[in-house]
Amino acid sequence: MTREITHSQAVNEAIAEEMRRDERVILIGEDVAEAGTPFKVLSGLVEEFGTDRVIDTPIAEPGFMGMAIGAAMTGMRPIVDLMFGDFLFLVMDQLCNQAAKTHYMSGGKLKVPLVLRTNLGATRRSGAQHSQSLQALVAHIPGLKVALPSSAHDAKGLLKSAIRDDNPVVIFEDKLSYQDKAPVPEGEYIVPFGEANVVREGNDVTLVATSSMVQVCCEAASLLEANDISAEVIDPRTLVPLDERTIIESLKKTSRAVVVDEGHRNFGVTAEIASRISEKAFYHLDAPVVRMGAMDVPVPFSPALEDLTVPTPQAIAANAGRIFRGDLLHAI
Amino acid sequence: MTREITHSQAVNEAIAEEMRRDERVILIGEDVAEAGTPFKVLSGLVEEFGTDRVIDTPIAEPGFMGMAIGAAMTGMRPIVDLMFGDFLFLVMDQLCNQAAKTHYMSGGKLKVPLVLRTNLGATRRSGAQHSQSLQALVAHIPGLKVALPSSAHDAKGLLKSAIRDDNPVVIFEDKLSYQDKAPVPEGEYIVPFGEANVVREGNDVTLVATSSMVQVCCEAASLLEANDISAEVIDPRTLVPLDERTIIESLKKTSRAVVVDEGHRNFGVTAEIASRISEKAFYHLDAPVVRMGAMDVPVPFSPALEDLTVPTPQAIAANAGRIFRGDLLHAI
Amino acid sequence: MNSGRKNNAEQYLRMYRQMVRIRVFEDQANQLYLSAKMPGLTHMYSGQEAVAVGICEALTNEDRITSTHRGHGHCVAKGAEFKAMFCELLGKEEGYCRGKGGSMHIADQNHGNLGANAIVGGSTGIATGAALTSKLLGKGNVTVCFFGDGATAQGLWYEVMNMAALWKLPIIYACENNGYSEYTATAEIAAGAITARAEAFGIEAHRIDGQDVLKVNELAENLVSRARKGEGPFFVELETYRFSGHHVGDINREYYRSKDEEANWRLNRDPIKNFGDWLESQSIADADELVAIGNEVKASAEAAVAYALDAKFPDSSEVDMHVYVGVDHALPYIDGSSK
Amino acid sequence: MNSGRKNNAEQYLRMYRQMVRIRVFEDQANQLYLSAKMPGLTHMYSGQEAVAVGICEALTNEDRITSTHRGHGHCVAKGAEFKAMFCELLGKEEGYCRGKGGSMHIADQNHGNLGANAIVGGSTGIATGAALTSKLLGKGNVTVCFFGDGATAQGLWYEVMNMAALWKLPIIYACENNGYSEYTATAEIAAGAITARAEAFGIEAHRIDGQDVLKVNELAENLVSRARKGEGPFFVELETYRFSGHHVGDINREYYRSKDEEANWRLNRDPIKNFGDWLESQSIADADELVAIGNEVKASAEAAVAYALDAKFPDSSEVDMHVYVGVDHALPYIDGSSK
Ligand SMILES: Cc1ncc(C[n+]2csc(CCOP(=O)(O)OP(=O)(O)O)c2C)c(N)n1
Ligand SMILES: Cc1ncc(C[n+]2csc(CCOP(=O)(O)OP(=O)(O)O)c2C)c(N)n1
Ligand SMILES: [Mg+2]
Ligand SMILES: [Mg+2]
Repeated sequence: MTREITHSQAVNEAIAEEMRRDERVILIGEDVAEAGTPFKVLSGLVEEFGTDRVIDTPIAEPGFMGMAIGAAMTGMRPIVDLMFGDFLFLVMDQLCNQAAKTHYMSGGKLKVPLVLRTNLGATRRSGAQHSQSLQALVAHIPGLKVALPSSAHDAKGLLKSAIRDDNPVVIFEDKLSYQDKAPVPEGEYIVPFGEANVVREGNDVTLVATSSMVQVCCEAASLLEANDISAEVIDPRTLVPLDERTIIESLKKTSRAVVVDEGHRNFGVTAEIASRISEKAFYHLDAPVVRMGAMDVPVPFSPALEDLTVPTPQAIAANAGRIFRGDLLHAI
Repeated sequence: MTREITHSQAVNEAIAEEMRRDERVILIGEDVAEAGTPFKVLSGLVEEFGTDRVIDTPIAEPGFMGMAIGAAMTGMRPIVDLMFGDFLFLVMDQLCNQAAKTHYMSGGKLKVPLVLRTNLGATRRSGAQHSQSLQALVAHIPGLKVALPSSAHDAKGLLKSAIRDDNPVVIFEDKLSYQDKAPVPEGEYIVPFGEANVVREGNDVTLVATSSMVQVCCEAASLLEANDISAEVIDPRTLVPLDERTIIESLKKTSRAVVVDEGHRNFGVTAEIASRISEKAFYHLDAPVVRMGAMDVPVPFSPALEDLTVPTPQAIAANAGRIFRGDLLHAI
Repeated sequence: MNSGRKNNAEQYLRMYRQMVRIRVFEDQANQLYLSAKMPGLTHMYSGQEAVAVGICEALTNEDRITSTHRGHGHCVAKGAEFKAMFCELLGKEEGYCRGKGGSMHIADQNHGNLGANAIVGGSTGIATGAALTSKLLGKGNVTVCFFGDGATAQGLWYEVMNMAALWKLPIIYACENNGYSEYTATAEIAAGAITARAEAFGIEAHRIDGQDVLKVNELAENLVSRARKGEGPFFVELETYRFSGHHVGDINREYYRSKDEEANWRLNRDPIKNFGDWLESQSIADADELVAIGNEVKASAEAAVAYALDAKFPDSSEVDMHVYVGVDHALPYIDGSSK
Repeated sequence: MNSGRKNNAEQYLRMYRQMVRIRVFEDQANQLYLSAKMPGLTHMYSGQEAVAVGICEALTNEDRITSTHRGHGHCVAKGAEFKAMFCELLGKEEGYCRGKGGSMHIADQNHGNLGANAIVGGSTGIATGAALTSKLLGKGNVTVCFFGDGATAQGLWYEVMNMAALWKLPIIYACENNGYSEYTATAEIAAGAITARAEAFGIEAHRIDGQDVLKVNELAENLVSRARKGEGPFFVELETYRFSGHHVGDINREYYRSKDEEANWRLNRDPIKNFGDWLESQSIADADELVAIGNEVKASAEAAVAYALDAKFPDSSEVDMHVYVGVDHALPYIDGSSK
């Protein structure tokens, strides 16, 4: 049976279910207990699991990140709550020099089963240090897995996979959509890593979109449909591993792609996906792959400026339309 | 007049000249004074400029990075010495949340003229935490400029540009080549940012290479030449800004590219460059752009493994040869 | 904001007015939030006014401060104007940061405010670096680094305290202990005495009532003048309280602190009310004069709000300006098509 | 390595032997470097043996340690074998980490050594997290976090000390103050007393002679047993000295420390020589027996070196193994072509 719940509830359910299932799972972060985080995503968990397993920390991101690694190496399965994705910069050393490399450096003897839950997304008028989408940075580091759920369904299913994974996993939630409702099955399920979701089928152009941009691309697809252009929307769901195959298969059909991610465009996620498409679907492409990301500027506070920095359905549709028509012109 | 000096001497000269020229320039980092850093790159500077301007710090990378930002905001022009590029992870918050964004967040009123000098490169048998090439991470952050000198000449000229720049600049030196000698003019010169260097001209294939990979690509070009394939080697020299135009112009001539950087391949520097080529030179390309980077594994200690993780002239030549021939096959 | 003699009615009244200006500013900001006219959230300084004013009164324009996410108080106390502040909070072009910073990044370069910071504890390095500049240039200015009790958990502070102590930098670390970081009481997140953490590095540390503007100012004058002479660094823990929630949206907060506790602070330890009472008891001002100050400040705040609401947003062309010094527009620059 | 009674010749001789094993291991490692048979550099522990041995002797196999770039001593003291250690230093498949870690990342999971670390101060979080596990699982084991004087400058340590103190975690922070971090004397990089930094968080702190293995062991036994009962955390500063350079390549070092200073430590404060003398004076062993221990250890080290030199390198197919648990080869996995 399927009911509608919010992304926030989906995350909460995933954690509660996994904590019931496996008592080694613990939660650690700032204001995760009574306050249930500023986004109220974790409300109720401390009441069920107690302060031994839902652990409020001081404001010391590197510290509790490091501790989670040590706890993970010795038998626990910590879920680290990082209040804003922008604070990733504070934990990079522990995450990338320690957690990501421990299994390899120990020749496979030590492991670090932990989940770093954080978020992404601008347009909340939160300024340059609370609005970044930093998934490209962690995706670059071997040893980390990276998941980007775009719906309540995937928020739950990917998080459950992450918690059961024996490796360090970074999962980015879209903070703008915590309150959005969507259908989520009642029963137990997981979403495996490395399986892209074809969110919408189409024939003329492929829109590859992550996280917050999936919904935006679906809206772009509707705009395109009104113009008789049929867009396929693909959500890779995990960046590491990346389900390249599903993307390339789509390209064989559509021959055109727009890749959209809310991180900065320059040296960002779209570069990886676009260059894989350009390489692996080279002989199928009828137009250059278009990349769209957050504008390459620190996120401005002013609403008049901030809204300009994030891809919109209109802009995506315009780019898709352009390469579609451009191709026609070229083919004639 | 041109003489031969080492990369190390070139860096030392650049700093000494700029410190003489502008007394606001200071050096700050671990063991930069009497010891002149473990790589001995800074030997002699404290003797000339004194401990007020060549400042030995405790082992506190985030701390002295933050202090350099504050000093830069208030009138100094600090050069921060980060002993290993791998320690970038420790200073990411100060570098990316503070230094990179201050000018923008203040609406142009504050500025942070600082240089972060660090290094890259594996195969020194230094293990996974002393061998990374992390330029992709900082190139992703708007507000930072990123330079990657590949020769003693550029090590000096780019560093001088960096010191005179009013923005935060991260400059990566290739630690493997500190002792290599190369011609460097006696007189004053700078190498401006955003101007790629066509290291070697050729017609059949373009090798775009950064830092440590420039020399490796030149060797690949020689191997190719022996097989009657004429390779052009282009060194962008700065990632931000990126001299896209020179690269695209080359592609218009050669129609084929291999992009090589010593950072990890996945979500790395080569993705950005390859996807720009694939987009902007789309109608000129005769083969998919090939990307080569450090293997997507933590850098192993064992020489038997470590050497497998870095692109070699042979592997680059093989890839170039493959797309060259592949293209011929395709064209027939 | 000069450091003239203290026993001086003019200075007392200026301090009183500055505290009132902060309180009134925050009330207006809260109204803007409640009426959905302000983008985003903001963290109010009300209740802590004696800290910012008592300290900044001891500083000159050439002295510098760094501020926090709860930064309006520091900004006002260091000399900022209402209009440019409200414009910033509303994202307008005439804001201190052209609307690009917002409440959490407000800075006021001309008065030595190096900026608020949205990374808790993130400015301790910047402040210490500013003090390094002062030492190197030898001009005798001092930097005050404001931060909350919660920020004492961040490792960066210990790193820079060590260097400040080693190099005797002219900096004062001012920890506003308002009893909470977000929704958590300080006792739950801070082991030991906070002053001991500074003392461990050989830094002279003080703990005082942050609600008494005269005591705060007296200590500040003393430490600032000693820091100018190279006797720093110093640490001060100021016991204070935020009258409102963590941010304007934090309304139901009984789960982490009681209404009684709040009422008690508001009633008995309001720094403005208490200082006003003292001014009256010393016959420095009478009740009417104080009311007049309040009204006048309120009128000017309302005018500034009205102005800011009408002011224009930055032009869309600004979006990629000010990313790099010396580069008009970042986007073409990054792509290498302009220099 | 069990914590049996101390007044016990057997234990004394075991401690003596363990110290000798460390010294001999390092001499061999140095030889391998000098004869260009070892890849890279290594940091020798010689001179500090009493610290690792005195402390690890108080621990069981279930207790854990974290180690540093100067980690061979901790590794040997916690129970590691020569063969697998030399294999690791030489990058061989039979090394503790299959040659993938090397000297700076040597770990020995079976004896509770969670690994050396090449980020100075980088393991303080890991160690404290291991102690959190102990507390949550209630099994009474203890973690010792080894680090140098230089590492006290890293902010991370303060963050985790705060949490260890708040939550009463069973951890002992063991700071080996050998007077230098790289080429800089501790006094130049550490303001105040290091013990005060732990005390600031309410952590009981000790400072002792790190060259006296019995004193070190006595204190360790005491603190470990108290930590098991939930009386931790604790901090110990151990005054010690590295007899050699910062790493094997640091030969000319008179610019940062004098030959006299080195000679004085070697002559008067060699922990092995002094403990040997004491063993003789107490008639626990005579000179011949001690020499025999030395010879025996040396022979076994030489055999291990010979073995390691002959051992095979990991197969090239290993290069992308062990990146992810449960994934045979990382490269196809990352590209999505395998799961
Ligand atoms: C590095 C970082 N972690 C967490 C936060 C979220 N946050 C914002 S304010 C705050 C509490 C700060 O407490 P304190 O320093 O006491 O200042 P106060 O709010 O009481 O003025 C937290 C946790 C942040 N902005 N930065
Ligand atoms: C974060 C970091 N910064 C700098 C270094 C370079 N480095 C390696 S060892 C060392 C000195 C460490 O001193 P200490 O902690 O006293 O240990 P010791 O070498 O004396 O045993 C430094 C600076 C490093 N490995 N990691
Ligand atoms: Mg507080
Ligand atoms: Mg030391």
